[in-house]
Amino acid sequence: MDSFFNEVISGALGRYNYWVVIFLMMSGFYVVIGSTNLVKKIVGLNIFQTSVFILYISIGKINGGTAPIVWANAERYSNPLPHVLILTAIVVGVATTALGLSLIMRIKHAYNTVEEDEILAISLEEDEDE
Amino acid sequence: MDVVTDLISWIFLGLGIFLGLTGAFGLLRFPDFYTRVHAASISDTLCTACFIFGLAFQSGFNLVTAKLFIILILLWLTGPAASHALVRAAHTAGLKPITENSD
Amino acid sequence: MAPEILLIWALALPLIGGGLTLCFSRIPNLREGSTIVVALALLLVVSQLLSHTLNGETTQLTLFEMLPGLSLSFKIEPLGMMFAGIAALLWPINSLYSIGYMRGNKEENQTRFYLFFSIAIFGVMGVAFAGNLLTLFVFYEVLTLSTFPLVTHKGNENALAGGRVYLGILLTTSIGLLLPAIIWIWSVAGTTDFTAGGILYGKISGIPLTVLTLLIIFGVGKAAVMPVHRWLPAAMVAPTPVSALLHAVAVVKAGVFSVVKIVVYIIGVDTLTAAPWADLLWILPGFTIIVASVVALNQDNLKKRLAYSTIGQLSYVVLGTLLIAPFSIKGAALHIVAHAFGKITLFFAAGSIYTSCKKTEISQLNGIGWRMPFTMSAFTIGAISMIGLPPAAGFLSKWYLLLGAFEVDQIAAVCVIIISTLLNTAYFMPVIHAAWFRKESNESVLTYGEAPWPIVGALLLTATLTILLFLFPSIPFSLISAIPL
Amino acid sequence: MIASHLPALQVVVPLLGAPFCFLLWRSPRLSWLLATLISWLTFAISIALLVTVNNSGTIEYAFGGWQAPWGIEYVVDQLNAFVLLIVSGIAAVVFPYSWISVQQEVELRQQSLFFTSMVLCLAGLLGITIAGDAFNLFVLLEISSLSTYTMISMGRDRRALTASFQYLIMGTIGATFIIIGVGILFMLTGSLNMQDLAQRIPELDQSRALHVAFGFLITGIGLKLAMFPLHLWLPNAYAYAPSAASAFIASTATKVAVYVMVRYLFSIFGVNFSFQTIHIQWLFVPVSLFAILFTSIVALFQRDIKRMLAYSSVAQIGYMLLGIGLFNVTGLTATLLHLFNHALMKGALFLAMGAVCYRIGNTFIDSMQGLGKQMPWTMAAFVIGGLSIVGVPLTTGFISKWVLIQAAVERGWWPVIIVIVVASLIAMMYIWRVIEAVYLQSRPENAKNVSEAPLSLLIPVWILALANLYFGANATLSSELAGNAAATLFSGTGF
Amino acid sequence: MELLVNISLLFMLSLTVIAVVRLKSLFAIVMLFGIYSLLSAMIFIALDAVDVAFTEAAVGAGISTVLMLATLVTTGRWEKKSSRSSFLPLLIVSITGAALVWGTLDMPEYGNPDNPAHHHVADRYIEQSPEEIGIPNMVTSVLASYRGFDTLGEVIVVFTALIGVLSLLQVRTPPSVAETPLRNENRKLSRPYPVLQVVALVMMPFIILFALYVQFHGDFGPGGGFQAGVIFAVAFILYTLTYGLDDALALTPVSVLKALAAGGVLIYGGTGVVSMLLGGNFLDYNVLSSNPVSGQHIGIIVIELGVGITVASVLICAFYAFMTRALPDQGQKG
Amino acid sequence: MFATATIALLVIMCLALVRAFRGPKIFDRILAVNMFGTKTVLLIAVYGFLTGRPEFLDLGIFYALINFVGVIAALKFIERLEFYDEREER
Repeated sequence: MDSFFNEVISGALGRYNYWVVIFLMMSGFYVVIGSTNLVKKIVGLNIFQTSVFILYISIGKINGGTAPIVWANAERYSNPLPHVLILTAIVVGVATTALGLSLIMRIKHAYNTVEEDEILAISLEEDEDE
Repeated sequence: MDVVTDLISWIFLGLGIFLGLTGAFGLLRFPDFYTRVHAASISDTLCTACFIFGLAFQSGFNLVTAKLFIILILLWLTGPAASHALVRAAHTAGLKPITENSD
Repeated sequence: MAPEILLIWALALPLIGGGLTLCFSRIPNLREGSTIVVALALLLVVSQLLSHTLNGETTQLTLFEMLPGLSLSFKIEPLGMMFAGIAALLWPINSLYSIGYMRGNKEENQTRFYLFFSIAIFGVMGVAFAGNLLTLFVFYEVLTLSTFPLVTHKGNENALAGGRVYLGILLTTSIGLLLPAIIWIWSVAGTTDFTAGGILYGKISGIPLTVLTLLIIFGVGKAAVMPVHRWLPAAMVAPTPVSALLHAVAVVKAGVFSVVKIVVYIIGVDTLTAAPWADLLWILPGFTIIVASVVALNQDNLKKRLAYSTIGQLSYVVLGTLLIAPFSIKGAALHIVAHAFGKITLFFAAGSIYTSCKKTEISQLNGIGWRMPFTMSAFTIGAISMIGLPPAAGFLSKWYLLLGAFEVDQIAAVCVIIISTLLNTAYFMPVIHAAWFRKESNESVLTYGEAPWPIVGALLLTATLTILLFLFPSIPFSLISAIPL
Repeated sequence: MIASHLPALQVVVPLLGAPFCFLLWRSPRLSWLLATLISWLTFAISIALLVTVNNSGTIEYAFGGWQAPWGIEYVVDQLNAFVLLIVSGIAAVVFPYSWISVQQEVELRQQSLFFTSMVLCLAGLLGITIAGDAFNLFVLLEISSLSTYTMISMGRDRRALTASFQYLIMGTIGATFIIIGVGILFMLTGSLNMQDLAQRIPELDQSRALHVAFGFLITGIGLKLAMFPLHLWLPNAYAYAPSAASAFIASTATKVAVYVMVRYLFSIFGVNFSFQTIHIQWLFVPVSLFAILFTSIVALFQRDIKRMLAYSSVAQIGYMLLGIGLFNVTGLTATLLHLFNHALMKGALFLAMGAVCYRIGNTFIDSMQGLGKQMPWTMAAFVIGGLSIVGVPLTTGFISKWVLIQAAVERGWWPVIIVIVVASLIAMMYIWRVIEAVYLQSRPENAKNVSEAPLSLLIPVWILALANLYFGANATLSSELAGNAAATLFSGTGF
Repeated sequence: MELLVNISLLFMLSLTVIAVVRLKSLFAIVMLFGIYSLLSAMIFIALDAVDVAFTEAAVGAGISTVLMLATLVTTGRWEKKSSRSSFLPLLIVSITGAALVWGTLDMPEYGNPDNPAHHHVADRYIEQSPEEIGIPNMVTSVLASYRGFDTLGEVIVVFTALIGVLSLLQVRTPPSVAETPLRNENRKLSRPYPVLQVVALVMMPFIILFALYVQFHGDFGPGGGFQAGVIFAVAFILYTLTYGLDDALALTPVSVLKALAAGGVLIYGGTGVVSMLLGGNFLDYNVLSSNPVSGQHIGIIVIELGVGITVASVLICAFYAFMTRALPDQGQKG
Repeated sequence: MFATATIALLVIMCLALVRAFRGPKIFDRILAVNMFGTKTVLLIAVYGFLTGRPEFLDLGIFYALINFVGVIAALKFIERLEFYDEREER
């Protein structure tokens, strides 16, 4: 019983990070697909991506490690590879965000709304007119 | 020597913690925007200083201290400026200093 | 010339004809003249090929290979030669007739008409000389697509609706049923080449074989076995020369020809005999023969009646094939020829009547024989051939079919043939009777005579050929006896 | 010396060509000339690569001189050399075409940006194809995606903006799913190099995390390749983008995504894992069958022909996935062959629609009535492409369907064959609608009379149309390439 | 202790996310997203990823937030109530999340030094990069050298984004000389923030100095071309916000920025081409000098410079484009 | 000692966060964000000492900067926002 308990505890301690990150990721994902406001979608997308970044960095973390910059007192370093990947991914993320936001500005100009429902309604009307 | 610097650090950090918590509670508990600015910005400035000094005493005199003081200057420069701009913006936006909450 | 070169010429000439038609689209005389010249040239080429084939030579030619083992190739064998021969012989005549008809009726878009006519002949040549199933399929589709503009020549709603039915049924059946069958065959046998004795022996048997055979019978929609016969009456919106081409030379013959060819060279007679219920397959065409004949009885429109008659006649060919007796298959092959000459004569006659006095219904034809004696004589000969009476070609083929039916002891099939012959008589006799023996109604104040000379010339030619085929059947006989069974 | 750098040059040339294109923003014509030059150069490189691979086997190229798995590696094998050829070949045809079409459809201010985007998109697509590193693939995927969003948003209709946005959201979700999957793979193996992953994954066969990674990667790639029902972004994106962009994207982007799918399923996860542990075929077969039928029927009811073609694309992607799902060498050959063939046919169709749009301003079926007489060459090319979609013999579409049905026959899955055949018939109907309107109906009274499209549009259209006929008549080359690649993938020797 | 920090940061992150899901005021959502970004940057620090923290703060709390705010100005700040059912999204999200959680049960434990992720490729980076590349920051080594091509791709992505933004939003052309007096007249009517202007002016040189420090110190500590580029951009953003778009445009003309953006990419790519010409593979810096380590050093400095230039100019340019839309008449009206 | 400071800072951040959630005015949120940012800077500093690697203070400098610019941007855009909002709602 006791060992089982210990196992559960250590299992949870070894994974709580992932679980929280998954919760964050899914919340972001929910905002993307669940909300109709385009700006909010973009915010959700950012949260989604940022959470994925946390997941990656969690993968790279080593207990007792330190930042992977040469340091005399270091026992061991955390894994630098995920950091590199995420640097790239962050940049990709901001590029996407900038593009998405400019699209939103143009959509607002063209439709005078940034609500997906309303745009859809307008588009449907247009389709019928043609 | 270590004990003395530790003690000084303790005092500064303790003060910083107190001020920071005060400011935070003020931010949370005060009734309207202007009073909250009051609570937050004033305590913030001193709190920052206390923390930085506390840390500076720990690090001794090296690059780290220099960076700490750069942070301090920066926060001292930006904090009040930001608060000022904030209040001003709120004022021009027509936010009256009355404790009526309606966003 | 080497037969390979001749083969290429046989395929290229119709296309050249089409090209010339386009070039001379502004000069009608030159346009039609070139068509006739090209058609005669094709006849010459095909007759050369015929002499080669009668000498027992086989010719093969591969144009290109799409996938390994999947090529566009040609091969001359007796059955295909016979089909090509009919087409080559009838194309000049039909062209002649077309000139009269198109000019007589002042049709529009004549260039398009001649162009697609040439392409259709190209398709026919391809089908006839196809060396494997895929090539057959390709040219079968060329034929379908190129005849569509001919069917919808008039361009009005009615024509378009008919065209849709025509194209819809033919494409649906060919892509939906025939193509899977071809792929099936390819995957089973690893080849689709037409080979004496078939390629499926020992590779497929039992129920799948029967299913495959059914796929082919219905997949070749042009054979018009019920219930995929609907396109044929629908295509009657076309101008008469097209109907003549469709029903006598090109499309329907391509259909039944394909069935015969696939059964003989792909499935193989022996293989098919062993299939379960193989001895019952003939019921499908048998049923079609009877039903189509009965329907034909009730049609007043002459072309419609001819159309249903065609459905019945085509099923003779399929019936002959599916009886799976050497005699009946030979009879089927022969019937392709016989029916071609007979039916084209009948359609020519119908077109002649329409050109001359715009009559389309049988009930209007009282006494017309005396006004258009040549036309109606030819019609009579054609009808006799259809019924299967001497001295017309139809007699020979029906005789062989009957022999075949007796050979495999299918008394029911014999009955079907006999009953259908009676029905044939029943629906042709009233026309002939009305034409010659009824008094013209007095209401008609129109005076009209024979149709223009190209029409009359053409139909007399085909009528003569129908008789000649009975009297001197040596060429078709030597061809059908060369079919490896 | 150049020869050994070919794999790098294949991507670097367009990648570094793009800034030059951009620097020429004052003169769109020069931008376009440069872009065209780049596309031809990449085409030449891809041919050289294909020849080299066929002669001397797989080529590996280590960026920065760091050997894999430490550095980023490009690997060219028979499979991706083939895909490279498709992508760069289509680019080499579409880029010259784009000038006139863009002149008319895109604002002057945006023109050089458009050409820059096209070059970037080309670079990204080529990079995805050639990359031998899972993360580098993601970066290049984003380059191509971002430039695609840009190109789509330049369409004249305001719905182009929403289409682009929708694609941006779904594409980014897809890309994020892909990095989640790659992250888990990295977590389990410590590597990002594809060959290295392929070696390490079999040991983890039963790991649930690996299954999750698989799921995320397939969903992510599925979003990018518009796998039904994740295809919702595609019809609008293709319909409202400028014609040159639709033609380029439609004939390359989804193909590359399919390639990535194949690469992951066969090379990285391996045949055993994908098909015997996960049984991905039981997802692909029903989904693709449904997609083929459903989207074909939807296509039947579209009034905008570009939209119709877009739905048809989703159906065609269904064929490709079906080929994978059939799980035999022939099926995979069919998929790869269809990659090539579909690029040719959709390219021809979209380019023809671009020419139509150039003359009459839109691609609605009503306004195309009677166009057959006025634009005979354009419409003839359209008919060839259309017949290819239907799968008429002597066109490329027939070859793909032939091999696909062959694969189904080998498995003995008759219902699959029935679906393919029925879908072909539906395809026939929707293509027929156009043919009927174009050839059999007369030009409406009030419609303006138009003349044939200019030669610079017609030549690319006809190059692709003739390629359709040529590779339909002689598929030996393409089927051999596809067949070899498929056999290699199945043998499990991977790269 | 680290655990506690980690957990409480994650807790705050969760709170923030929940608030973002529930709130309707877009402005609040964007501000909270800034907080979210800062928090995740904190987590990155706690997880030893200082370079990433730097970048995330710059991008998330900085650039993205500013751009979102600019967007909000044109789009309005309230999310409308949607009639759409939230059932399907919820279902999809639950399934995806459940799959992930299910997968985690088999995953290597968090932080365990024996995890496979740390023992294949990473070992070499940690053990040998200080000798092979010769710089202490392993992240920079991997970023610029081992995976230098990824970083080139990253720069191109940024460049691509610029293309997109420029095609969608036009940067206002600076007013001609003839209009200038009128403009100055109008500026008096506007309400400048003298306090802020002074503060900004004081900070500008400092920020730029800091940017240069980050640019060239990236080999030794956290930082590098990307971060430096962002800081540079932040300086100009601050200037634009306090002095107006016209002044900023006069300071940094758009055509120069565009040329710089392309130029940065070309510097990076050019390094690769040069190394190719010198006989190495693309981006093989070893050949840049007779000594491989100094070759690496040269290469990394040059490409980081390219990254910095491109990122800075792209971000500034994109910001100008957003400002043109968001505050179209700033300077005239204030 | 640093641990205590860290915990205290975390608590302060939580409190600021609560204010940011509750608003009610935009300005309240901005204020909270500003405070949150300042405290993050301090947290970075303290955390550096906690883990024994205080040389990453560059980050702190940068955060302070970003925080300021963020707040200024928010304020700058708010002027317009209010204006636009009024016009919309009328």
